[in-house]
Amino acid sequence: MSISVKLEQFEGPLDLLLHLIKKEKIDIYDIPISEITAQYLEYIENMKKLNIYVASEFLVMAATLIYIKSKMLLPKKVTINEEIQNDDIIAEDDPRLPLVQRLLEYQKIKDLVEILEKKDCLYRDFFPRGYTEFTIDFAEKEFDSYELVKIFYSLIEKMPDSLSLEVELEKITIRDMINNILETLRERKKITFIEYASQLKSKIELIVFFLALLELAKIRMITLMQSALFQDIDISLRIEQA
Amino acid sequence: MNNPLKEKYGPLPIVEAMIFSSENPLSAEKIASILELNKEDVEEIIKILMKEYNHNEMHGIEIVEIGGGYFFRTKIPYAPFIRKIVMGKESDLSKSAMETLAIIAYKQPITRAEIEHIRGVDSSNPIRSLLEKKLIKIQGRKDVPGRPHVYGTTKEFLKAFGLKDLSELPNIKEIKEIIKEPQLKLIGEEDEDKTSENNS
Amino acid sequence: MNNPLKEKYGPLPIVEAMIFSSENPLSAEKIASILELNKEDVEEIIKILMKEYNHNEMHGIEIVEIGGGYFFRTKIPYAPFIRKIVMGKESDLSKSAMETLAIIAYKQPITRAEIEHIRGVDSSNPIRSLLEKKLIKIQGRKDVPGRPHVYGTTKEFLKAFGLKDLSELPNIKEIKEIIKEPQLKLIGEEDEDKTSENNS
Repeated sequence: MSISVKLEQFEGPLDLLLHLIKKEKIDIYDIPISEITAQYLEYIENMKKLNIYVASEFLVMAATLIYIKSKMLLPKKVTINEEIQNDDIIAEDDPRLPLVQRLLEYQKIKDLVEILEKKDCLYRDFFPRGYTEFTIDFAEKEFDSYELVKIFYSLIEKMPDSLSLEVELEKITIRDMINNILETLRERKKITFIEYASQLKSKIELIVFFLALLELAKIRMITLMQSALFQDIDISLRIEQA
Repeated sequence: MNNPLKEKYGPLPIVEAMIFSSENPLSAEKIASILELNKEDVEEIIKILMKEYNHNEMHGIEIVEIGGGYFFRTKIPYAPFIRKIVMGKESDLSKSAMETLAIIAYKQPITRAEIEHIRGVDSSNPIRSLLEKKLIKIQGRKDVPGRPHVYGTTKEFLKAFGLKDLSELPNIKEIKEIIKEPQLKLIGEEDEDKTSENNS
Repeated sequence: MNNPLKEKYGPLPIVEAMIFSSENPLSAEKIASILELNKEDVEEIIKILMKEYNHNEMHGIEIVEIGGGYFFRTKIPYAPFIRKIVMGKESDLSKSAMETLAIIAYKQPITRAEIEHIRGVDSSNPIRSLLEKKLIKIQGRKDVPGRPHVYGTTKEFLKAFGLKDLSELPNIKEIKEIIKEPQLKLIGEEDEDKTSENNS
């Protein structure tokens, strides 16, 4: 299972660690490992108490922290020639080194994200041309039910029969389907027949979808458009219905 | 941000931008409600815009009204040129051409009948268009009655998709790893496995 | 039909209509080849159009150059109003998608494992969503065991962030140096076993 659950605002264990490091104004090159481990574990405990799903990556990191901590506790075998740790340098045999490298790397990515986010962005700061007709044969023509039936039929044919036999079908009513379609349209403004139909999982659903479309078209909630013969059909809300 | 409504031309440029970007023909009511203006004022503004575009030979685009909604379109006399742009864009491959190409890529060498069996529809048009675009080629004939042509992909195909060779084609299993979307859970996992067997 | 090229404003309105109608940024070369004009003349015309739109407060739309092509878009100050019209498009990328995109933009071509190593979390969802938004594409495979896919950014990415080309990204060189190959696997595989016990 890979449901990426947002732990409050943290994207992952590295994000959380960076946050802790910043909060405590810790020198990233000299992380007090037991302190940070304690805080990290406390955070995860809180999550558990709040019944928030803790992604496995966070637990892996917890284990890593504990591992580093235990290594730090062991007396160093080799006599240290240069035990002095320069401000920005971490000894090669320091168990914290791999983690520090990853944190630095991750910090860099966060900086990049910030740079990208500051840029003007499509669909946020500027928008492309929306609806148009080209006044040529390409112009969208009114929907033709014959074509709709054809596409419908081809999809039915495509569906492996074995699938529908083995699946325990969810019972879906036309009303539910209408609601689903409208919800999707409110979110997305426009969907296409094939796009929507291809995510349906059974013939029954496909049939219900088809009937729901006809119903919606009949009560003039949606517009069905086809740009050319045999093309996919665009489904959109009628103006002002949104 | 300053209030753009209060700028030199008032809401006019905003109305222009709104009509331009709307994905459906846009009604004066809708514009009015967003900008908190009277419908009449918005209609007045649209009239000015239509005068600027529609009756000015300098512009190749115009605003038209259909069923109470306004949208930009290219002016009719320019259609022959626009067709070359819009059709050129069609080299983006239609959905049917993409489907056909995908089938050929994964199942080559393959006959038209086999392609049509998978797609469930006549595929002579997409095959012709793919041949014209040199994305597929006739690779020979199949030793069955009628000795039909078999099709395969070309070097141009590899180039167009940035592949070094056919082994670089994504395989369905890998893609499914990415596509494992939680919300599409109508079918049990075993069923999905079955599907991939059918696919391969 | 009259020859529209011979009209009062010459090819200017046609160029406007062509840029308007093109789904993707349209290059001066393409326009020139369709109209059988010099590229320089077309560029001159585009300059006039850009002056007409971009520097004229009357207009809410402008022409910008992306990856060697030109396209119309709404002017930035009007975004808050446009957003109320164009809904659902929200290319507002999630934080995880943004992180993933940043990594790919700077380190392409890069595998999923490498991305996940840098982010520290499973990244199949953001990769899928970026693929679907066409901001990234599969660029081939890496010659390591398993031959995993490598990902890179698309033209759509440039368009989405208003970049003329990748070199417009700040400090790309500097950053590439810092983000090196993933170092040393996370310490101790045994730890992972323990975690999975906790997990259940």
